[in-house]
Amino acid sequence: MILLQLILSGILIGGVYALISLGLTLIFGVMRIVNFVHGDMLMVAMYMAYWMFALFGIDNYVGLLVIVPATAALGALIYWGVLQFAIRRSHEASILATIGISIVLQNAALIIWSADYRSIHNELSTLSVEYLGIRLSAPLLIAFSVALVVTILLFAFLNHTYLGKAIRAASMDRYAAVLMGVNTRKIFTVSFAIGTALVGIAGGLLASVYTVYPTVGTQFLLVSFVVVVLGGLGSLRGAVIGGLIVGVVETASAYFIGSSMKELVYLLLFILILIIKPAGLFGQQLPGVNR
Amino acid sequence: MMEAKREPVKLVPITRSHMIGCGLAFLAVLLPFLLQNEPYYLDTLILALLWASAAGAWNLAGGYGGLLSLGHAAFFGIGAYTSTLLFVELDIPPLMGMLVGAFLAAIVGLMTGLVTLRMKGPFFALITIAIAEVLMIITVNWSDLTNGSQGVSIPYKPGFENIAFDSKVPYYFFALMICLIPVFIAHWLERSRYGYELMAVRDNETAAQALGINTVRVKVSILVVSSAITAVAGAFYAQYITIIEPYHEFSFAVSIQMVLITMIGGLGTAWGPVFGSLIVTGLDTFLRDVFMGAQGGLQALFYGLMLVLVVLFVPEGLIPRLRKRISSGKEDVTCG
Amino acid sequence: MLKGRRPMMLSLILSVITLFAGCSPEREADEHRFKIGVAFPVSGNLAKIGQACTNGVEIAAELVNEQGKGFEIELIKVDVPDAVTAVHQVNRLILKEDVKVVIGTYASPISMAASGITERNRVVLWEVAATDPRLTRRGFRYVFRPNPDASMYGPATVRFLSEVVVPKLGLKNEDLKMALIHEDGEYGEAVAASTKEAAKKAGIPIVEEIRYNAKSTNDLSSAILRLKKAQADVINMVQYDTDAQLFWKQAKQLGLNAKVFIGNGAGQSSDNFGHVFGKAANGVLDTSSAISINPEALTPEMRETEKKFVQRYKKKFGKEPDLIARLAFSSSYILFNDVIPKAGGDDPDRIRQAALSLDKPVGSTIVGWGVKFDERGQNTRATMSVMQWQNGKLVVVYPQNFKKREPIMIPMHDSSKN
Amino acid sequence: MAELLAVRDLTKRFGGLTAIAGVTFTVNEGDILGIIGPNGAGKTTLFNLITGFLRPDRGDVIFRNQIITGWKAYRINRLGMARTFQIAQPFANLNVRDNVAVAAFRIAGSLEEARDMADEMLRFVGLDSYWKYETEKLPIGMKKKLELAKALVTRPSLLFLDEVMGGLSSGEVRELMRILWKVHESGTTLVVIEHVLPAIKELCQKVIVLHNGAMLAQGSTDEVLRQPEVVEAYLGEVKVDVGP
Repeated sequence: MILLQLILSGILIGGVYALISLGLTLIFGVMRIVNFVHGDMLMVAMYMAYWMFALFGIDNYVGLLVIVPATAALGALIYWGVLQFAIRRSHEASILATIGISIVLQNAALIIWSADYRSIHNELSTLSVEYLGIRLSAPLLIAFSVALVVTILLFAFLNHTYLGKAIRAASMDRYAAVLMGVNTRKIFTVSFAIGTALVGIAGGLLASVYTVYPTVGTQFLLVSFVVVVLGGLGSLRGAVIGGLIVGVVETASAYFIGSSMKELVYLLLFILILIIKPAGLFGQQLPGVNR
Repeated sequence: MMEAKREPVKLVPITRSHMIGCGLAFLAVLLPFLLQNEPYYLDTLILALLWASAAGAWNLAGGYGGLLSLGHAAFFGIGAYTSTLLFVELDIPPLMGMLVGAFLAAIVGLMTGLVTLRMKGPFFALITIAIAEVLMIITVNWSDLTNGSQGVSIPYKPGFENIAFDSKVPYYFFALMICLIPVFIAHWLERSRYGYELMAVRDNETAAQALGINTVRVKVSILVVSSAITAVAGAFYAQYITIIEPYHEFSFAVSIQMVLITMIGGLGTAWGPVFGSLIVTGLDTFLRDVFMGAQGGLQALFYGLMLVLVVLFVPEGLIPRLRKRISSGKEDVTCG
Repeated sequence: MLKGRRPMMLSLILSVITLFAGCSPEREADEHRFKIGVAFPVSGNLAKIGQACTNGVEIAAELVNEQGKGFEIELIKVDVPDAVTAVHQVNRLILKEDVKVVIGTYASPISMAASGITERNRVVLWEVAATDPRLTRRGFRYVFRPNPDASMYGPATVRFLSEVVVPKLGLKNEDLKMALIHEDGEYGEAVAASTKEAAKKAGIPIVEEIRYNAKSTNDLSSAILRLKKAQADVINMVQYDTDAQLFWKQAKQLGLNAKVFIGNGAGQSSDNFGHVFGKAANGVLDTSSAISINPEALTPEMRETEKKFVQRYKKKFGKEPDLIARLAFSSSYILFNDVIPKAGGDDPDRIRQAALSLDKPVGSTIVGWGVKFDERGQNTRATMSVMQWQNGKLVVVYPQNFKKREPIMIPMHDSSKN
Repeated sequence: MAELLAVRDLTKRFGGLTAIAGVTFTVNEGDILGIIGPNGAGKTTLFNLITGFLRPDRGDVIFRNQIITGWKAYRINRLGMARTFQIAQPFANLNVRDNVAVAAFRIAGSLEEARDMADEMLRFVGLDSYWKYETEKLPIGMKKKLELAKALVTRPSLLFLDEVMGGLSSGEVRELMRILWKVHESGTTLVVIEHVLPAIKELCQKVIVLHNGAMLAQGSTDEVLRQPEVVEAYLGEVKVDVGP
């Protein structure tokens, strides 16, 4: 019973991780950026959701209609304004550029919105669904199901639209893609925008679960790195399954070993995977990774 | 920009580096006395040198070895904790503890190197982050040994062997000594077989192997050296700040500090970290003076902006850029 | 040769200039103007609390300055997000701004680092927020803490449990099962330690202890499931804002029940807790320094001051002062209003004498404490109260002389039924 | 003529396809052996197997009567076997001279010595006036020469050249030929992968023809090139590759 409860709770939170990681892995797969801005885009999205709720009483789920395009635009702007130049340099350059932007965003948020903890509270946020003594958080259930839908849509997009195919081509072999006449600059901008939009969705969904504050993103960044590497940098399928695995491992280890040790467990798992199978569970060895 | 990146900065005729060394040495010895009645700025300088040592240590692996570690805080923390715990628990003077810490860090560095051999680019970066995090969690939870998240505060017992002085000047010279270690190693690298092997491995592992270079040995050994020196910096930090806590000593921020400083000064240049640290710490101090009491975060905001701007406009770092400026025209050769 | 030297020299001069650029005029010799350093973390993770503290201190200085005591307090504020910055910035206050008294610092590592510097330079550290017991136990001469330290939480909670809760539930201490859940930071650890010790003395069994990292935890369901399994009567929480909210949300979702939920400052006494949960927060208890106690318990003067403070704070910062702001105000007010006049200046040794000679009865601060420092600089009359969320407000329910309302909802009704 | 290198039944599979199937041959001191064959015949794979960049699934590599099968590349190089790469592999952040100096350091005791050796070698291959260049700026011809210089400066007794002439102008080819002859005269044994058949004809007394990973023929150059199956396997290519 308790085990089932743990697994289900784990899968729920895992779904959240998966949703956050999808964008991260997409961005990596296509342009080989380890994107440290990702967590802060989550933060921005959560703030958007919060303010729409606080000022106009717009429910955070409805708010997604605004958040998604907004975050996408912001993502495109960041890529177009900074990252496209950094990529041309080196791994160091692009990684450090994203770290720099992350620092800027966090402190901008601190200055603009102050360090106050903001949270959306609607009747939903303490609600849960009970079935045979198993209780599941309502907001997380919603987040999970949305994540599911989004993932399906994303795969459909990548597999059945020209743009999607171009993105996949670019992520498999950039140079071949160029030869095939794919406009990489455009592709990169679009995929970065999609990546941030994905995390934007996550932010909108989580705004009613977590408290919003300038550095909230960092608490999700590390775990989403773990998820992405576990699943294989650049592998979307990997991100989903990796997310669920990490979610379950986390809840289980928190229950059986101790809450303050749970990070230890999944970090060791992470290191182990990197040592044994650097390509991750589903990742193919990426040419771009080996400089 | 592009040719800037490829400018052969690794090539400094010895005479030049000597001159630079002399000039710096002269100024370095003079400064504390210039700042005698400005102890606050002396304090700033000490911090600058402290970060310069850590960054310099990172630069050996990151700049010369091309190992982009984002988890050097791990070694920093090991240094800080080892010397401190030995001092507080067993009353072993930090000067000794420093060496023990360096040794431990070297071992951890060795293990890290051995497991990350085949990892490149982002994978190496990510695993180093994870290693630092793991050490942090262990330190927090192993409270019998480390006093957990409450951290360890160091009793103030002046004395050379305790690296604790009542005046700032000795601290300054101590920090100076430490930050010169990586500088000298870097100079040696730029002239020695091992250094050339290292740079070759950084630039092209396959080609290096084809020339009979044992790439594994080369990479692991530089990581070991780098870790050890980082630990020394960490130990000095502990003695100067007199309180250590896992959530800061092993933090990502500390790792980034080292990378940022090196990037700004010049990746893979002997003096880059020192120079970069003077700029970063100096600017940080300056900004804190300007924004004193103003909304928190402004100065951190600038810090981040600086990082972005450097990556965009001075990717090779300031020292190579300046060098290029000075000697442009002469060294500028383009294919006919 | 020159080729290489010039850039280095250039750069060095450049950086030295950057170093000196921050030079500001020396302290003007004005006998009736006292520079007081204010060092709180106003950026980074602790920014919210640090800002609240700074606000409290500001109001205190304003009020005192307006009383025209013949001297003026000038606050010099610095941001100390972590220990290393703390050392640097406290050095700046002492060495550059030449202050003799520093008010700070909230977080333990910061206060420990700062106190090291102040002590060495014979400067007073007036600690108005940090609760780390070690701070006043290192034999420092110039460290004073008007606030209670972490070791006072446990006894207060346990006293309340055995005096109020046990009789209400008609149990004996031995049957009152208590479970602990606390963040694994220095605050959580210290408070938990004192609670365990006090509980042991009182014979209250601890049936479960759960530690978690407040910074990186984004799911507490496992912890809550363990608590459910433990079936404790009392669940004792030591949490910061964000994790306290996450915990309470998930506790409701997973239907965690206990007869008593009691927190220890921070999370449960934060205004957010009430804002966010409204009705759902009702009944939650919180051991802490009193946020607003029964006016009857205060001296008339303090009643006045409290009103002024709250008005001024609302006017200036557009929101109710939360607990931490009140504490910062109260404690710095003691310094400005009582100690400095008594010492006739900001000379550290005179301040020390004045502080030690202070002897104010309970009720002579807006949070209800008295003031009597022991040799170590710890205020021995800093008392803890137990408060409870009652329809959206946090009111004092214990001890007798402070309480505004009677404690309600003991035992708390089953949360799964709302 | 003493036997320098012997390859016995060397075999390598990549998943399904067999890249090298039981290749056997020997190289004597002073030989210039040519290895030819259409694209994808497995020439470069063969080099990688011999020089330690790939582990064979079966068979042996014997150098100076010592079995070195599966040795790491750098150890094999230290035995006196150097190689160049089909796609030049310069050290991007080092200039031309230091690229060679890295290799020279295998022998040299000090930086000065290494740089002198490098300068000498650059003079030998005719890059001396470009020593300060950044490698990326070099045109393909010079990149190939740099590859050669790096390999040569380690003073190998056996040198593997992987299409050093590919993509060069006829003038450059002729110049490179001269250099290679000099190398050979100085007592270095050469194994050459080449598409430029005229060059092969001129350089090599013996050739091996690879086809789909298997040895199609081996023997003296003229005979082998006259064999019908070789011509057939090679047809098309011959036309394509006969330089102007």
